Amino acid sequence: MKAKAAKRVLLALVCTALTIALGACAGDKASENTSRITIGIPQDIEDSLDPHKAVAAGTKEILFNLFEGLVKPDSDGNLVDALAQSHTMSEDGKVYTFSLRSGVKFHDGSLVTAEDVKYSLDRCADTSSGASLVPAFSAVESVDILDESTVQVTLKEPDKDFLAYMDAAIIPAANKTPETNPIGTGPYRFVSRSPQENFILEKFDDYWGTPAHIDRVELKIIANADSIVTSLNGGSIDMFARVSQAMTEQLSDDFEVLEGTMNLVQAMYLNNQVEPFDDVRVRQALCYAVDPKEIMDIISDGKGTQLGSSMFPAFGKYYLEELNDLYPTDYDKAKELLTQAGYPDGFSFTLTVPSNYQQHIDTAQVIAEQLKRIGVDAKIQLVEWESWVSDVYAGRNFEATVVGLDASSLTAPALLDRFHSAAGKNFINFSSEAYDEAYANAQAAADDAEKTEYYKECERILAQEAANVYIQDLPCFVALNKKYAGYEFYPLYVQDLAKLYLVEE
Amino acid sequence: MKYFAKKLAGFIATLLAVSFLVFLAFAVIPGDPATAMLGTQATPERVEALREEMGLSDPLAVRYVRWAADFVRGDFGTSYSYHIPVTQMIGDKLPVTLTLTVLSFLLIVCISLPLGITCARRCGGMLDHVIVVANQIVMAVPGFFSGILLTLVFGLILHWFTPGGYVSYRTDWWRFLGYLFFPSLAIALPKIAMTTKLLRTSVLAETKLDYVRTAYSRGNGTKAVLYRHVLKNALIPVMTFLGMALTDMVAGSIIVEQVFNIPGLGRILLTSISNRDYPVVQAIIVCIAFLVISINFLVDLLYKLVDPRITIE
Amino acid sequence: MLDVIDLNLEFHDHLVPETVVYDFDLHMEPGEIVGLVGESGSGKSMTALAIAGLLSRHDMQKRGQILFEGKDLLHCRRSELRELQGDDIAIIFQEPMTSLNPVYRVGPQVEEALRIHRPELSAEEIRQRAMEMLKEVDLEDAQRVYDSYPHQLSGGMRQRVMIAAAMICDPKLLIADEPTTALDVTVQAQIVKLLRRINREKKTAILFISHDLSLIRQLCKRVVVMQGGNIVESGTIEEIYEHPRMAYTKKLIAAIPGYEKKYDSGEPNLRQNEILRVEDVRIRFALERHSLLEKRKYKEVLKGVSLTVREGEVLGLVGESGCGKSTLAKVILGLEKPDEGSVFHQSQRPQMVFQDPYGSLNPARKVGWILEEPLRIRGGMTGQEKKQRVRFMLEKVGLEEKIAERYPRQLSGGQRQRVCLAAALMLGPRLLVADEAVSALDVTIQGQILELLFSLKKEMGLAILFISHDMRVVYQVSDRVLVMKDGLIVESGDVDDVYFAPKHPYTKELLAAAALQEEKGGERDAGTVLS
Amino acid sequence: MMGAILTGVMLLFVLVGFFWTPYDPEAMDRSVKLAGVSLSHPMGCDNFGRDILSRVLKGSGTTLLVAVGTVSIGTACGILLGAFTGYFGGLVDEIFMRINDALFAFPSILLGLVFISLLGSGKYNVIIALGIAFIPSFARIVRSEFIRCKNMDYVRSARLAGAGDLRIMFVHILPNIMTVLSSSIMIGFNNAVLAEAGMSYLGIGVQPPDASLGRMLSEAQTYLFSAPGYAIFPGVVLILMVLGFSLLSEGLKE
Repeated sequence: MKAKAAKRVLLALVCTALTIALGACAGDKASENTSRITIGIPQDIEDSLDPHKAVAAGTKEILFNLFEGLVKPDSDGNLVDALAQSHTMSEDGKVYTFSLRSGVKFHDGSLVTAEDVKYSLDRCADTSSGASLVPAFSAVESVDILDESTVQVTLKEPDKDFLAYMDAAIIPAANKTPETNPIGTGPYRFVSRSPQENFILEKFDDYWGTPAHIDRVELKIIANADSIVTSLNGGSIDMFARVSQAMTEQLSDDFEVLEGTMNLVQAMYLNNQVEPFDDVRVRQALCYAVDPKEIMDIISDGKGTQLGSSMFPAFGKYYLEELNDLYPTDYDKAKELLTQAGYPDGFSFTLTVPSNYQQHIDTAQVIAEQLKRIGVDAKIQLVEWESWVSDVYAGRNFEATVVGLDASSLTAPALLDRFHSAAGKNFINFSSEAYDEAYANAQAAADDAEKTEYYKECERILAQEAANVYIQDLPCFVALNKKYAGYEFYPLYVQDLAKLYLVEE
Repeated sequence: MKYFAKKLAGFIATLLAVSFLVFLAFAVIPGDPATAMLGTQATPERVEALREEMGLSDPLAVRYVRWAADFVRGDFGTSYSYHIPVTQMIGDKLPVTLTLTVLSFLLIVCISLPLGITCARRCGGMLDHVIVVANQIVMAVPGFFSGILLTLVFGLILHWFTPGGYVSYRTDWWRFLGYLFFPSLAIALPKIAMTTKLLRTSVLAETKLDYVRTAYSRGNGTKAVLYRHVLKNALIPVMTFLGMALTDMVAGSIIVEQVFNIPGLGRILLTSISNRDYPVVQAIIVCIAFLVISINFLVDLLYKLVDPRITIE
Repeated sequence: MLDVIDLNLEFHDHLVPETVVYDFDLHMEPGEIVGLVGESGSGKSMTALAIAGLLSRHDMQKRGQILFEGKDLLHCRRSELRELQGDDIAIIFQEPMTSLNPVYRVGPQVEEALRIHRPELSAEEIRQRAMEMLKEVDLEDAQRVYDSYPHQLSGGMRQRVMIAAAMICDPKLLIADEPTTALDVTVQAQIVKLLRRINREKKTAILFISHDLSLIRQLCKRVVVMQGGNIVESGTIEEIYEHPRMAYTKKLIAAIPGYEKKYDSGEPNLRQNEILRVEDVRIRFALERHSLLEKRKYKEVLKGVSLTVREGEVLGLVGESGCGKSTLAKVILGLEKPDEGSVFHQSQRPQMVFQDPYGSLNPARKVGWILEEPLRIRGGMTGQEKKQRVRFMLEKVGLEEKIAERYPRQLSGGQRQRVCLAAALMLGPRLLVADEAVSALDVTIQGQILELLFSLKKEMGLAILFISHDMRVVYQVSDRVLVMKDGLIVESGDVDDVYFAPKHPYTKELLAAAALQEEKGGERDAGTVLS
Repeated sequence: MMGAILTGVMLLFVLVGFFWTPYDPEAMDRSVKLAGVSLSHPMGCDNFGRDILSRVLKGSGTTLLVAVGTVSIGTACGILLGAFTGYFGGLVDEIFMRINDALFAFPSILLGLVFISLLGSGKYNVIIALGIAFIPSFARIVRSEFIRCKNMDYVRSARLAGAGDLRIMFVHILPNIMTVLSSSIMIGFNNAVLAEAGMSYLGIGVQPPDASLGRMLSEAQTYLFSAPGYAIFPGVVLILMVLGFSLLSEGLKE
């Protein structure tokens, strides 16, 4: 009798397990009238949601849809008026005046006032926690409200490019918890988020500009790169930005693959203070040995744009195509340079790579292969992102690393300022008077053409000095379900969700 | 009562040991929350300012005591990266990992018990050989590999479930359980094989003992002897194994969560480790340790219930 | 009632089929008690299991017929056999410890046969019958026994439970396979008395299987003697006992330890100086607690024991299991620290021989290595000398040299005990403690080992502390004897004084139980002692 | 028996891997990127155009090395810890058991990460990390065996013959627990192989470009559709290796 009961219990348990499994196959999402899209993102927004404090590119990319500054970049990279109706810059580039657009609302319904604008800009310049919250704002002298709808910003020294920084987010002074409850003026409103799971946005109906098309956007975190393809094909996500070339080959045909550039300068950054990379001939030898074309063929079937210096094509006027051919692949020359530098039979060094970027790991492996041909042994060492940031980037104790650096704003300094010998972020310890001088001239130059020329001069020096082994601006593939369209690439690390729309069959 | 007191003391000692180990671990791992939060904007002064603000620059011992004091009061602190109280985060994610573990435990019990017994009953028969060989193979399959295979076969070919289509339990309970079915199967598979093998050998061992002969002498049929007399004895060694398997599964689910893209405690643990989000990691590990130890304690108690010969030492 | 005709049992599990029982015939009338005697390995248990229908193993070939009330049990369908099992035919086994299911309470196990064969009875009636049965087998506190678990009962009580479980359906035939071998002498006597009462009151026929002829004599009318699977001789108990015809039967009878001193222990005058002195030793152990709430209780195992052993003397220590004699042995040898009292050794390195020879030899090591171990520890001998000493010792205990290469599990019980002896005597100790050294062996082998022990004793001038629960063996062996009960020595003195003029009532009870079949009082039994 | 053959084949497979591989496991050849099974590449090629067969040969070597290293550390320390706590008991036992529980409850992933970041990544540090994570389970098994054996009669007769505690522990008791230990070593072996694969899967185990079966499996998941072979072959080799050892441990037990 007891045995019979035990068997019955077991059977019951098995049935429940089966019904659960069948439950799983129940139909797809209930289709109400609201249009919705699920977008996969590789990392959760582990940064603070406060636009002024957000640091990670992944966060800023999304916050672009929630917040707007006085001006705003468009898909071609020029600055367009946003909260400001119009703006004027003083002759010497020291004073910027903005006249505010009227009737613009925050997500909580309150109207945007001059006080909010002043509060936001002062907040960026606030130096209470060491340096200014947004580094560029350290140049701000004062922010004054001229009248109800005009605000004036005065700089310490003239800087014609300062307008680029005016895309800093304007937030309501009343919002006491910007960290967890983001309120801005963007086309989408923040709804909710659950750590490591999703981040939900909703269309902001009284948006001042052209409203967004899709009502509800769910950003689903796919932490494991390997399950991106399975999730796309499985139908649990409709879009994923920056898929690798290999993944694009495996997508089912109800996906369209859009191609753009990642807007990153991927290079093998060399620590110019560490032996043997302190010798320019060794660095040049490496440039001769590394063949960016072969890297692009193996990793992304030839896609991607080759770079010769720290600039990518999206910054049109500054980009120098000819620097790409400065170091044609030539193993004998490379060996000759090495022997001159005192390394006849090559040397070995550690190539540190952050473990969460598969493209950089793949590139490093190809580079290691290529360097073997000139007797140089590159030992790859994967480190966790945090260790990379604190050891390599902040601590500067590394020999070489493969990583991609993006531009935080649409200005040339965003990519070149770092190599200035006194720059705080000069983690490769590059120092050349010629470069410092050219950079200073560029900063001081009044008219634009002269400024561009000096910046180009900087790029040439970087290339000749072989500060780093420049490789490519990685191709950026976006997988988008054919039900949707309207994705636009930006020169900045930005995802403009407002432009997406449902293709009505 | 002394027994309980001793067990409790042991309990707390282990928890403290574990939490201190975590603190030690973080003191050793390079990189700290301040640089993590500042990312590429980290300039030395800003890092210093932030460290000061978060109280990270005080010595390890002070930080540990402060943490322990808060912990006892139930305040696990706020997460550095999410800025939401850790208790809420864990509260939100714990049910996911718990359901995953319980579901796989259920799978193990439902599948391996009947399998083990039929295997032992038809010992030496065709079915027995097939199951034994299958067991050996399944035991050798690593959790994540079976995960990949299950996703491939059931997800993409048979479309029994949408891979990556995790549905939170708040939105739809059934679909949540439905989705977790295959990941728990991936976790449970090697354990099912192990349990079946263990049960089969222990049932065979028990049938050789004298009390089984006495049971037959009283007129019991084979089925009655097997289920009424032998099963309870044979379950004892299986229970210790299940206890160990359960603790193993709690840790094992971390990998499967990765394969099936499930936002459970494992995923939060991994990302928080790489973000150097001390309070979250601290709380999760102590939580897992608590879970593991209480499971062991439960298995001990259950052990005493089933086998009266065990005395309370 | 029962007719076994030409029963042949053959084993088929290893290559060559091995016949275990040859042409076994037996006839039993209802209510009759028949004894089946033989040494271990004579096939008596196999026959019993065959009759009880428990030899269902597929590797056993059964020929012949077992007719029970006309029905042939060997060739009937399993369901028919199952109806009889537990109802008309019942069986009890030798090891009460393992014959009960350890994880269930005693009550339900006693009721089980009733639940199977009397479905019409209600649970309450079944419980009632079980309680009555437990009282009938002289278990006073039936309720407590009903609710307790098997491991909480003593050996004797467990065997009574087995009998109750067997008798619950009032069977016509009860097979008792060595029911008393594992029990103490006094308990053995009570079980035999119980079986006789059951036969008388319930007219149950009993097939009593044992290797102890003296026990068979107390209970059975007819007896069948078996050796190596065949019946050597059968007849009424008087015929077999008074004038046995076959040599093997004679040998069995002679092996019953009677009251004649078999082993003289050398010159008495040598024994002046003391070799061991034990003064007022007390020790207590923490009792296991069964429920969480019980306060921890302690059990006094030794309550102030003093004794002395003189050189070359054989001191007997007799007492039932649980009286603390093994603990005393461990205390004497320093393996347990007494709470109070002290132990003084004049000789160094006293040695001990244990009861279970298999446990006392390291299973993972060869015999040669085990014997060399004491020499290796003492050191000062080359490899060759050690080998030589081992060969010498093996030969002294009557084993060939090649035994050194074997593992303990490859030796018989007798051989293993000889190796233990050799190991103990390696370092030439002056004192040897033998704790139940021979009780696990067959009667005939017991004789050989004792023979060997005493020849070595004389040769090496050993003093022996001989511990056993078997009164007769102690009598044959010791010069002086101590009787122990519940941690106290109740009587001591010269062996003849204690055995034939016992003062303490407990000694009398022990003697009475051991010498059940003797005539009045304790005078020497003249019994036919041959050779 | 089957186990012995299978393990033999696997060991041969690994040994070959140490010395000779059809291609240089790290040599990249664009032309055969993600090529399917072919005569020249019996197991096809991976996304870098590297021959999978040679990488599997090398990889199984690394995985085996890591597993053997881990198990030997785990067993050695496990025996020492288990022997002393089991044999002596008392306060020492209590403390060690507490530490043991703590280590047991500690997710091995974090332990791995601590050591990896402490000593840097690479095969040898993974061995140390996993080795330490395996000590508690071995210690627990050895301890229970020692408790079982310490009050057997042969231990008493050894003590009577004058053997000291250490001699009794390691000369008398240890050989007796070898059978139980050997089967748990085999099981430990399987778990070590699986744990290494798990660690590499999470990216904190063996570093590229050298291959371990776990790392290959994790990289292969992205190419599941276009080159399923890339995931299946290492997986099958992994399973065969683990299967061989578990069958071997079965055989040993009899």
